[in-house]
Amino acid sequence: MSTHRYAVNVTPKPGILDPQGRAVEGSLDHLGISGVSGVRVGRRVELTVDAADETAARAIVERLAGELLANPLIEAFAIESIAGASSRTAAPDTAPPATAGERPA
Amino acid sequence: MSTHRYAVNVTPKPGILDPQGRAVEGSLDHLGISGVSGVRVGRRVELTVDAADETAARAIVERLAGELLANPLIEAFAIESIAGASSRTAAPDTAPPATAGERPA
Amino acid sequence: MTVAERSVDLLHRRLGVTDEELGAIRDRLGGRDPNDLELAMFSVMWSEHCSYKSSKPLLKTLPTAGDGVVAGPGENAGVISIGDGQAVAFKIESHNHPSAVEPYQGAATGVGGILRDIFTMGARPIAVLDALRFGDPGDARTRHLIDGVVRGVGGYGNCVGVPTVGGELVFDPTYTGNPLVNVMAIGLLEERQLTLAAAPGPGNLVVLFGSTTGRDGIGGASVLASATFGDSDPSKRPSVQVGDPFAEKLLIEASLELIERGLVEGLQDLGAGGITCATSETADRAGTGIVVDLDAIPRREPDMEPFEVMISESQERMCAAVLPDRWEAVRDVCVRWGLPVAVIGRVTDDGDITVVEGGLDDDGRARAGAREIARMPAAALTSDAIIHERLATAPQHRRAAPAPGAPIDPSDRLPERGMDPGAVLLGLLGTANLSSRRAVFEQYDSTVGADTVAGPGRGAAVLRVKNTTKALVASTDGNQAVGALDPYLGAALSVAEATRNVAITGARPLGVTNCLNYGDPTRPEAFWQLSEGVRGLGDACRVLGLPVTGGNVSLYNESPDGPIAPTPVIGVVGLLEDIGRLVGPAFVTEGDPILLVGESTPGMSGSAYAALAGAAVEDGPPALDLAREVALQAFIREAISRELVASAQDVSGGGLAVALAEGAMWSGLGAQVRVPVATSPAVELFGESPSRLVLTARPRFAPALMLLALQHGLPIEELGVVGGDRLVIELIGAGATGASEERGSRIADALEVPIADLRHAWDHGLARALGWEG
Amino acid sequence: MTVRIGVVVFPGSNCDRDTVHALVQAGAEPVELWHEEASLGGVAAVVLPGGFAYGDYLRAGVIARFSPVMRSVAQFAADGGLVLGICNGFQVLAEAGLVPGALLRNRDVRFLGREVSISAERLDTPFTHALDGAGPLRMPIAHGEGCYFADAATLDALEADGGVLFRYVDEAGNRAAEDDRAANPNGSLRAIAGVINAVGNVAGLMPHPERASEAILGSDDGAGIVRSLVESAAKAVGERRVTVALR
Ligand SMILES: Nc1ncnc2c1ncn2[C@@H]1O[C@H](COP(=O)(O)OP(=O)(O)O)[C@@H](O)[C@H]1O
Ligand SMILES: [Mg+2]
Repeated sequence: MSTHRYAVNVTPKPGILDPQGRAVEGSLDHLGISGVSGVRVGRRVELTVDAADETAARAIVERLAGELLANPLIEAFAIESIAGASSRTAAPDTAPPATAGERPA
Repeated sequence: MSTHRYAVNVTPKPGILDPQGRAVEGSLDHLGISGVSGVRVGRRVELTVDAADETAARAIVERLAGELLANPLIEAFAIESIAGASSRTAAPDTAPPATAGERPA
Repeated sequence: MTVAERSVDLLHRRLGVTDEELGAIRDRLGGRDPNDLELAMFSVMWSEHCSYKSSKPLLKTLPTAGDGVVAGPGENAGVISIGDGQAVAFKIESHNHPSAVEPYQGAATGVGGILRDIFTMGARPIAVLDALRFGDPGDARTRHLIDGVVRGVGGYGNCVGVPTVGGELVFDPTYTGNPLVNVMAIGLLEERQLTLAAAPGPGNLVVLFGSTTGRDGIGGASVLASATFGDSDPSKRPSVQVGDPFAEKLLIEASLELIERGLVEGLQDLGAGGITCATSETADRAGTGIVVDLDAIPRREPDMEPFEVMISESQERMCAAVLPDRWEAVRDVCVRWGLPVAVIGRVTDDGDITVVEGGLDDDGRARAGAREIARMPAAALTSDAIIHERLATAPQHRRAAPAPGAPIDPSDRLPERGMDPGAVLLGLLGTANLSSRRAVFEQYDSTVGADTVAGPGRGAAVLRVKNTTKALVASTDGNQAVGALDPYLGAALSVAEATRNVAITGARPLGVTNCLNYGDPTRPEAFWQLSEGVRGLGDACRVLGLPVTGGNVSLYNESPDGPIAPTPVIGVVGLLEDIGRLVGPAFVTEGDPILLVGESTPGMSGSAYAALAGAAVEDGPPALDLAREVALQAFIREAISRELVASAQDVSGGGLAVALAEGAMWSGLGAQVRVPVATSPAVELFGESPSRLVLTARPRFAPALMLLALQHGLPIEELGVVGGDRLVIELIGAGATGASEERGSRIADALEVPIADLRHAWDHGLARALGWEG
Repeated sequence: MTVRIGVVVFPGSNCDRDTVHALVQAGAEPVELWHEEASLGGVAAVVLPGGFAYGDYLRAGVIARFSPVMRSVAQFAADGGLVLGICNGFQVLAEAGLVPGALLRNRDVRFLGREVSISAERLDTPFTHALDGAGPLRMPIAHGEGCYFADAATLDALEADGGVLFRYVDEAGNRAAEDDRAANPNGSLRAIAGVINAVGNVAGLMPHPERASEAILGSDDGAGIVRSLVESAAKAVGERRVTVALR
């Protein structure tokens, strides 16, 4: 058995209306912030998986993401393996781009 | 001027009640999934910053995260630089400024 | 045949346009073929949803005239005067198919859409009622759907700040593959602010405001893109529409401000068919045309094709006709509310919908170098759309109501089974269909607006009208169980029940809106069900003297499991002149006599009892006597206005026993009654024959009540008295012991259940059925 | 002379009109304050009403906090002006740091609209002095994020300083346990339904007194809170005049 921690990043699919992102953009003026655009608001779910091995663990998190955490009609997800450390507040911002597991519908 | 895309991951601070995380854990049984624990549900905000340079861009996103995207009483955040690739995913679904209201000719 | 023609031929079927329809389109275009954009616009406008091409001839038979009707079918919502210059707007609409695909957004955008129909008329939305129908509550798919739908209704309604005050939640296996999400909205307006969905005045500006236009809801029409424009990424064309209740709230405020300040000549919301529908309908109603400046339409995404812009169903948008010198004021209002706004065209006098790429000049003419990319008569898209005469065929076997006085119903199984009627009552109260809906409606804000006098949970919703003594009373009802056996009766019963629910508060029903949920109209049996339903709806409204002021038709409610049972959902709004006289269903005072008005007739089919215990094959549903229903409603309104009544409840799902149990549970006061058994104990206790009421009154008013009932030609009898901590029902009379030896004694037939037990069964039934509670 | 009380209108506020109605019933003259405008128009007190300001997107109340009107409200509060936040208004006050704590997602995640019982823990504040103190107050809640949270030290300080203004109670009027789903439906720590700042001029609560201010609506228990505010505001007008005169 091994223990793995993942983050599932769920974001609205391209072309899907993102009212939250729009609201954030609309509030930037009040904050006196300029130069920010393309805001998309999604969810980030962090979780620990105990499984026989890494492959089995990832299979579990894939299933969870596709069936429960993201709504494949309107959301895309990406799975990120995170160090135990990154569950603490300051994640290494050098983290590799979250590319894995992008799955349309 | 340069353009940068970031993700801000906002998660409930340790010790803060996370009812959404609990709800996810509660539904694992129904899905027949076991071995998953420590579920925390947060937000992921992706955005593009145009600024003089990378340092200036990061300063903007730091401020945005600290003042708007996360509530320091209950949430922690981490900033992640994401590849241009993912800024393609996030199509500019941004509405024209709310003031767009020109009469044709 | 040229290559171009062949490409049209390839396309139209994939857009759902039949060969016959393509011919009809050619006729309306003076014999020429539509180009791709025009074909796309026709395909959405000639869909069942926008054109009513199967149902229009039936809908024409409905009564629409009535006292105080200010706007009827054909407008976005019906509007009826409530006196003193005020009026109520109301309508019901379905969002069945979107909710089956994506329950949260489907339901949310359903609420958004019906609210727009209300404030388009100049009315401030004051209430929502959601009429929901699902399959077996134990089914995982049902649970997923109901969870999403309920969160969607709440997520939208709660945020826009319109209270959800009522509705229905019905479980029936018929909806397993095809849930029904019907939403009714009610608004209040000053009559002088009534605004119609027309684009009058050639030269006026056509203004689009609200959210920007994206690729939402293009769904089926996206074949156009792949067929015509090469293989662009289909994932770019989400068919799921996402609602933004925040934008809707801004849209409500901006629209009402525009109307109040007299800044718009006409207003139309954008729903199905998007800009195509809004422009063609408003032009056609006003006898004008509209030229659309395609480039001026604010978009959410780059590189949208013209057809995508023209038929997009992006939510939270409105279209107005505006005098040129008011444009700046209109713009300022929208900008203040943070809404994108643009002039997207001009009203013309040519009767056509024209789409121009490349811009319009100041006079609304195509600029030099601009291109006209579509032109067709507005009427061809709307009022002159094709009508199909569908075939209606009754099925071979159908069960009719047993004639009054028919032999005693053999489906009375209580004593034969040795079953305790008290256990049956507890079983009924705990079923998913009859138990408390609290687990659901607690997810709704039912009190925002500070007008809710009676919210969800106990019969019709009651909303006071601020600064008056009046109240509006509303209910929705449908009866698929009887409808499955007899679609005419099912529809008529639904009208009787919805109006009765309103009448027993003391209110006068003002009008009826309806949502007709049926199967595929090209199947003769389904079309027969629809036509029988409309006939039942029309007959009931005529006899009750009520106008049908609007509604919605949802066809093709079928799944691999088959079609749904015919389900007309009826919405009724009533007016209570003096809210001080409002009467509720709960018992009020210990010692009050309990009276039963009306009488039971045989027929248990379609009842909650039959669903629980089974019905005899030869049995049918109970009969409805509409004249009796009229008398009953007149009687109760008069009795309440004379302040003779303490509480009033109608006998409906679960029968008399459940009506009595509700009076007890909701007051905490028990009852001691004796029920004469004319036919059989099951019919008396649990039968659902209509046009019956359980009343309580102060003892001194009982004689006057009895006299009044007799004057209205209604049977009435005193059953017992309010009091104690339990519900005790004794069965008396010939039928109580009956012919069968095993039937046992009167004591065996008696029912005695503590209120606490009734409450327990009723409180937890739904949450348990859904697995929300252990 | 009627006292003028400001009701802030954010885009997405949806209890502003209800609040205006309740203030009128209580004899005040409500003044709508538009979120984009910094001026408070010389009102004697400010109410932040319920609703979904800016859609409550991101986090309830957070975007509203940055609006021009909130900068003025913060200054008004710092100068001793009376500010009451109801439901979403309470969330805005908490996000703005004008009252301690935060409002988390309800314990069971779902939105909850139902009637609750609360008790006023103090009757000597500008927001509660007109309550008679007899028994719990019945009024509706309607929120998805109403679970009151603060860290243990803050909670202890709040209790010690009298910062707890309202608490969820059971039908008998006893303080609800944190895990009592019936009486404390959102799971608020120490059953806190409303708080008041240390100075005593800014308060917020999740339940809706303005929806329970007339008997016809099922309860008029909230009217005492509205009346307290109106009377205190009237008094504040007088006091401020005196202060100005002395200077
Ligand atoms: N079942 C029905 N009974 C009466 N009127 C109906 C019915 N169905 C639709 N209508 C009326 O037909 C008109 C067009 O309906 P619809 O296209 O749903 O309107 P909208 O575009 O405003 O949603 C409306 O005025 C509606 O009230
Ligand atoms: Mg409409």
